[in-house]
Amino acid sequence: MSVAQVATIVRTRRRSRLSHLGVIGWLALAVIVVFMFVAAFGEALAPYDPNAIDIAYSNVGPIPGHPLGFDELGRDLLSRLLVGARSSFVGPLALVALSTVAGTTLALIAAWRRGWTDATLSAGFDIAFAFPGILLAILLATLFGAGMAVAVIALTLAYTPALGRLLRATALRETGMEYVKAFRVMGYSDFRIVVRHVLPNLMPFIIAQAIVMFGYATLDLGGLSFLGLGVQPPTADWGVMVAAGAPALLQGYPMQTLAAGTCLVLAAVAFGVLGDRLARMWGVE
Amino acid sequence: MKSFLGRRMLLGLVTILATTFLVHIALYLAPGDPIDVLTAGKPTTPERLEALRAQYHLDDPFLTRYFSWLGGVFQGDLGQSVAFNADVSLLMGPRVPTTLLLVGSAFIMIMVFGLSLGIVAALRGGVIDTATMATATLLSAIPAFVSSFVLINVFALQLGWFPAIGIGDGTPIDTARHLVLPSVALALGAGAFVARTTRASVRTELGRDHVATATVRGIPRRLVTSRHVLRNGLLPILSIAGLLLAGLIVGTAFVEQAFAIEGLGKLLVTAARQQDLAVVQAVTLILVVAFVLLNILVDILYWYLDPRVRSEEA
Amino acid sequence: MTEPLIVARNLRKEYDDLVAVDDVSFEVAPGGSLGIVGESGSGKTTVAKMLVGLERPTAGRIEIAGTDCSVPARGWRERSRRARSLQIVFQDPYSSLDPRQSVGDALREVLVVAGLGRDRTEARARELVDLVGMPERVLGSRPSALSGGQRQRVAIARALATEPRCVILDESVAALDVSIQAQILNLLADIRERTGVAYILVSHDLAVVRHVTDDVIVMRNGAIVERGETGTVLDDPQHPYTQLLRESVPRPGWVPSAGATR
Amino acid sequence: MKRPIVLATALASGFVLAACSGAPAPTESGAASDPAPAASGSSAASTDASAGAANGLVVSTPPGTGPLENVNFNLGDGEPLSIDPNLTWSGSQNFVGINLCESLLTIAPDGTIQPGLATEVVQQDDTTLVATLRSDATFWDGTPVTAADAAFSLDRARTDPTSQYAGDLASISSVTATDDSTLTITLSKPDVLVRSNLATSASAVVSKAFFEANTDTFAKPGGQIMCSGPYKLDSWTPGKDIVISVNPTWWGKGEGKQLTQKITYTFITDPSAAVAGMKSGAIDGAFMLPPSAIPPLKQATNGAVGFGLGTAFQAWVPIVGSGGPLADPKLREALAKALDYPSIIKNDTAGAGSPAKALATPGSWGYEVDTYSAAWDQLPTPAQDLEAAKQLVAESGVSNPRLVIAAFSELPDSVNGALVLQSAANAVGFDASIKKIGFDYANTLFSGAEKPDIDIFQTNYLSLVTDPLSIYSQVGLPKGAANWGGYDNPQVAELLNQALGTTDEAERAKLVIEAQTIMTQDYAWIPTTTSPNAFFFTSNVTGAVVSSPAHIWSPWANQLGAP
Amino acid sequence: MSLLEVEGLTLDVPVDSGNGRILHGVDLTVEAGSAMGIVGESGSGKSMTVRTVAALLPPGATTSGTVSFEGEQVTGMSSDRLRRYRSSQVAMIFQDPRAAINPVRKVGNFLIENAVTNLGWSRSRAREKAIEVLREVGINDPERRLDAFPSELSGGLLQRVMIASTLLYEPQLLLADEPTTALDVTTQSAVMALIDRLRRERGMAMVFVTHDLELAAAVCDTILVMYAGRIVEKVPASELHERSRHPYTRALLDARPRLDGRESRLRAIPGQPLSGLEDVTGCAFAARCPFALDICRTDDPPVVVVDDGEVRCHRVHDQLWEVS
Repeated sequence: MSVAQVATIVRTRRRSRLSHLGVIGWLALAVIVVFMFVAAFGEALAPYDPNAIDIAYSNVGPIPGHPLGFDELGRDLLSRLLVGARSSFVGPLALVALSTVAGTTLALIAAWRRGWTDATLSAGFDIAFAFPGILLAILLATLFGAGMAVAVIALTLAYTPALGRLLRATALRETGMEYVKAFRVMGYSDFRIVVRHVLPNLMPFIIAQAIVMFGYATLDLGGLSFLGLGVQPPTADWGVMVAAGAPALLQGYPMQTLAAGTCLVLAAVAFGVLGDRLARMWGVE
Repeated sequence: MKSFLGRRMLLGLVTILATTFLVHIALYLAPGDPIDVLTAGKPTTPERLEALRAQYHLDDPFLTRYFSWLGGVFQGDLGQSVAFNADVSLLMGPRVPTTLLLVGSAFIMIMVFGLSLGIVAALRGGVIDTATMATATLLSAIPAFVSSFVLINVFALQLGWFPAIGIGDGTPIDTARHLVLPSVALALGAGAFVARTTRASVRTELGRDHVATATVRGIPRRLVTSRHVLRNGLLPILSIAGLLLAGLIVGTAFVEQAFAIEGLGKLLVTAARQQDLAVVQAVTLILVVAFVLLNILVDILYWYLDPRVRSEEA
Repeated sequence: MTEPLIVARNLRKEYDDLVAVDDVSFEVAPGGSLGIVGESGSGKTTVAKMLVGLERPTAGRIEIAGTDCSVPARGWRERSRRARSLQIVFQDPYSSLDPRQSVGDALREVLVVAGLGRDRTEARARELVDLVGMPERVLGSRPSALSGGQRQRVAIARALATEPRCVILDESVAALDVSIQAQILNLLADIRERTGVAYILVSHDLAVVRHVTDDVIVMRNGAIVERGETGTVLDDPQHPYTQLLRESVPRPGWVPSAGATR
Repeated sequence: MKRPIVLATALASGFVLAACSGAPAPTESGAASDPAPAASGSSAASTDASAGAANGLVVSTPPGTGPLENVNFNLGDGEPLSIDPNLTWSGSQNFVGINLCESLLTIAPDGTIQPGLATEVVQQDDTTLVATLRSDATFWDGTPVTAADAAFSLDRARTDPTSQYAGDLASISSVTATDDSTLTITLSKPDVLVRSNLATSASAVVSKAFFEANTDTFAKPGGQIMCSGPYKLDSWTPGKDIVISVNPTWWGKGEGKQLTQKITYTFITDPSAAVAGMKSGAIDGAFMLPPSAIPPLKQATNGAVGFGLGTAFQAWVPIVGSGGPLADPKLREALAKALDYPSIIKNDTAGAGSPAKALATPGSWGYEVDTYSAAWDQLPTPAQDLEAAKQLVAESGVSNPRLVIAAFSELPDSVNGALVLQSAANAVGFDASIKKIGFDYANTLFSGAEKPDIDIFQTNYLSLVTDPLSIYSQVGLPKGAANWGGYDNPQVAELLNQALGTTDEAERAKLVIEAQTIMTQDYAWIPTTTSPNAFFFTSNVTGAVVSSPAHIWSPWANQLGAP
Repeated sequence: MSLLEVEGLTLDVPVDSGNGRILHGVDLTVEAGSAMGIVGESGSGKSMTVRTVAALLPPGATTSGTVSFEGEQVTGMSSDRLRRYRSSQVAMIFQDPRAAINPVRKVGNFLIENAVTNLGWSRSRAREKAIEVLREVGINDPERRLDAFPSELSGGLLQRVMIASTLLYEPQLLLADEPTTALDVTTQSAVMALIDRLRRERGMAMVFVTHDLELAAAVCDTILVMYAGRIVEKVPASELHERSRHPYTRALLDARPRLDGRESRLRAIPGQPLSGLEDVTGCAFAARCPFALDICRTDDPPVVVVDDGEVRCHRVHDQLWEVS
């Protein structure tokens, strides 16, 4: 029994219980839950109308009643941050969901049929990788008009090959397992084997990757909004606020950029940490 | 080796053609007319519009425009830029070396810091491991456009250690000084990703049996680490180099904008916004060719370094 | 002589430049027990895979319970029909069961796919678990909670669920400890006795082959070098390779010999 | 040990919140408390350049004394498409070409028209102008500047389909070089503006021989040009910079002129990058600073921000001719009364602007300054009066009238401006919405075309020449070059056409003022603020002409040098 | 003083609920030139015992008791002394040669690395010696093999390369952890013959770990049978079949199917092999032992010396089965 085998026996005992997220893991989960709550009830929580303009209060700092002060059009920053959470979450959520579903399907097809299907799909992944994602976002924006939906679709086309390539390797290993051969001999249909058996076994890996991807999605969508291709003013969105706050930052009033920037960073960190912990917990490297 | 290289080259060529064709379709479908950019802001007469459309052959049918563009590429003529009213090759001239320098220095920074952080975290473990990984996660979470602001304002304006914008007057030292901050901004995200992947890969290698046998054969720890653990552990990092480059190219758009560097990323964004087909095609062509070449290089290196690949291929 | 259950005629399998199986023919009578002995690279597993349709023979005929199975089944309906005549139990207990599925669900699923009405699957599942000598509470547990031996018992129960006429045991006990191996061998003997199922045991372990099988074929580099009643072949091997095989098995008073190096 | 990451994030956010200051809250009276010039309407804006000085506006920075090796000058709205005088029209494109090519006449910093390559341009009669050229002017390659070159250039400017000035020179019927140094221009109908237009790049003289020899690369990026100005073109590296250097054989060289050996133009469009460049000294100077760049540059220690007197202004253009709601002048007035002018001045011009009572702002009074100044004083200063605005909307008979505001989706300032108008309009009873448009819509917007789907859009425009008649004829006349809203008032058209034909300045001023009064009451356009040319120069560079339109029609860098 | 003495060796490994004990007081002595076989099923701790002798412990493991080589405490050795111990006095071969040899470097590197780094040989001398030992372990065309990669060689050949690497520097003790389990029976026989010959020619002591009792008996002088982290019987190889006393050893011998005859049913041992991690009172085998009495389930059985073996069973002297 080699050292490695002892280690696996020891580790398998430790794997299952959720309590093994660790303090950091729980903290990350807490941050995510708070953000989700704000994303869901942003409007209700916001003390003022996030779009009410009063340019007399342009870039005014925190005053009683307005803990975070105002943005360049005199709109209450705290309300915009709260309402902005939604688009800063719905976007990445849709992006991760779409690209995970597409990536998983392609990976499973490639892993199941192997042979030339696998080769063409992999070549397809290469081509999609070579295509600069940002160019796609801009072209789609000019095609259908900039907006969150267009940005999400553009990034989905960029994220799917990344996830597809990642999942393909794991899917190949799973479809090679002997229980798949046994099921074929038992007369199960390809669909049943892949959907009812191979996919559930891939779920821990898929979920862990999706969560890590969520962090990157928040940043990339924020980036596109920064370039004016994602969420369109006047809707509140953290990526847009970081961009909109830049002029004020130059004038020495960094509140909007840094507040929205901190939220973006906090969300990305929380998802990154949770993704790592779950992956480690499920013994996925 | 020949057939392996041949296959990779063929795939590379297909990738280049497919990508440029996709760009062509996308731009062709985009509504609006590049001509508006030329005449922006000043009332124009119909004749003037006509003359301009002819000059930039905006009325040729779809396929002929693609193949004439492709034909041109082979003779070094990348066509006319509508937005800049100049030869595209003239526009690309100064920008290609700038972006290559920027992406190159960022790539080196990513590899140097990413790898060393990852290795130290994997070998040391414990506090250092958690600390490095925590900072890596934090750094990778900061978007390029935010880190650019912070770097300029702190290191260039307040501390004055580095120049704030541009790439200097071309002399090596001056260019280097100018490239430090933008490279750091570009390298942050990817560097953290490399650190995390290196750590995972080196740790799995540490657990392998052949490391135990090397120890039991009395090979000193230092040599076991360098010859067996690191050499095998760092191979997979090579394979994600392709992925990294794609990410860097996107990143340059933000960094070049923030540091006022005239590079391909910035040019791509402005050109795409103004539907300046010739420029978008040219930039995409260069990016895709660079991407394909790097992938082939990585495959050759992998072939050379990892015999297992060789036996599978044969 | 009754109609043979399984007939293999001049089976051949080529991979680009390697001939894995070269002109292999044999028969298995209903309720019979055939051993296929050979070392790694002898082609014994490839033969087994061709019988259950996991590999496509380059040439040759396969007949199972009267139907021609020379070519792997097209759709899953055809595969499901063949499942009622031939099943297989693999070697590695850790990878032959779906880790996320409980023992009960695994058995119930096979029964449903095999066409059993939903109402009778529960009872049949309990019968199967009992048949392989395990307590009913194991129906609720997942493979990760079971030992190697218990998992092989589940694999056998699953194979029997379709009430096959013959089960291929592809090195099914090779990965088990000695004491567990003995329990499974006894279990297999009981099952054969009670259900009259035929066995094809693919193994490199001569002692296990001697214990389980009536007849045996010895394979080397894809071809059959010797065949016959297991006892006679092992007591008085004619072919030098079989002799070498027999001679290499450690037993009281045995001394390792250099023999042919490979 | 397990919590380094939490610590780092907490630290970061803590620092963020602590360091956050904001602009001081506005005092209850709503007056901008920033050091904006006291913009109360009553103070009489005195007539001459010093008027500008009263509220911090200058015409030029103190003239340079010492020589300078090189000045880095940034073009805020990016690399010019060309430096061909015919193609350069607005903004930064001119700041390059104007130092290279000279026109027949030129505009002095104080806005008056002075001789250029032509010693004099005489209005012989209503339809003929005669220009006598200097004899000592030569092109950079040493060849003499002849009337033939001038005629060729003027003809090219008015006939070439891609030329921007075809419209302005439309009333010229023929140009002939009677001899080497005299040029006769005959007009198809009397048009006093033609003479002032000769002071713009419309009459820039290029070498005929050189043009014919290099037609396809002429003035293109990477190409060359042949003019006679104080500076010549050294190099143009597309996407990097344009370098011009002193023309040693310039006819006008002399003491205190051409002190800067070389000027390098860079094209940094990102405001924060430009600010960083200026603060770090990588950029020595820039014109037309975006509003957001002004406050940080005010804190710069290595240079100073200033504001140039000028004719530029910001205004809302109502669409009156397409049957939309704003055809009713009452609704246009209601909109004008809904706007919070002091805040607009504070935010859009960083406090340097002043209320624009009419389109022809003080900077555009090139003649009869007293008459125009007196008329300016009679005009009411635009101010917010929400009650009156609501009353006007009620009287219009339409309950919450539609108001579609067009804004360029690519330009954040354009969208913000629309948002401000939307909130003001809704407050007084309009049903205001924003329609985002791309650059492709620009052509229809800035043309006389019908625009049924939108009601109003914002523009930054200026009088091209220091003659109020110019802006009013462009906006007031049905076929006017800037009549984008379809404004049509026969009485105004009659007055303007008559003014175009009157050479006597006093008489013309009277007619123009009459037209100005009607157009202002009509709210043909709704001006919001003057937008002076905000500029920045580091402390080691001075002597630039900053007043508009002089800084786009005269070699502004001629006296650039060390202080 | 014998070559290798292990006394009261215990080994604890971190488990989620604190520490689990894998070895519960193992004692063994190996004389120079003699061969000790350690036999047992999964979880018996046989492999951990031999690894502890080579000081190759799993991460976070703690040991007590002594392991001494020629009288010197191995567990206390400094890293330099440990390196000399491993590179010149003790050699170890493993079950899966393909995993034990670095797949990315040439076979040549694997062979000469130790000699060049630790023994200070020049590369050319080490290469010559490598070719010599490859030939000695029966590998033809050794020059070509040196430049080959592990992925190009079969399992049997790789195991021979492993053995060759131990012969380069004449160790006094060879530790073999199930070296032939992954091999075919014919290759196993050849490899075991090779090990046996080389060991005797060089007077090398050996500790041979396997799950195959017959194989151990064929190549070792004495046999140790382990169960649940404890040694339950020590018996001379020659007397294994006739005179082994412990019920577990007996049961293991009977559980294997015979090669020269066919019984209808095997005498299988009920239940599953216990691992050291499960804490148990009294005799660990009691739950599965057909002869177990109450005392077996409560008291730890003493070590009883009998003939020239040792048995750890309460009923050693009862006549449990007729002994020929």
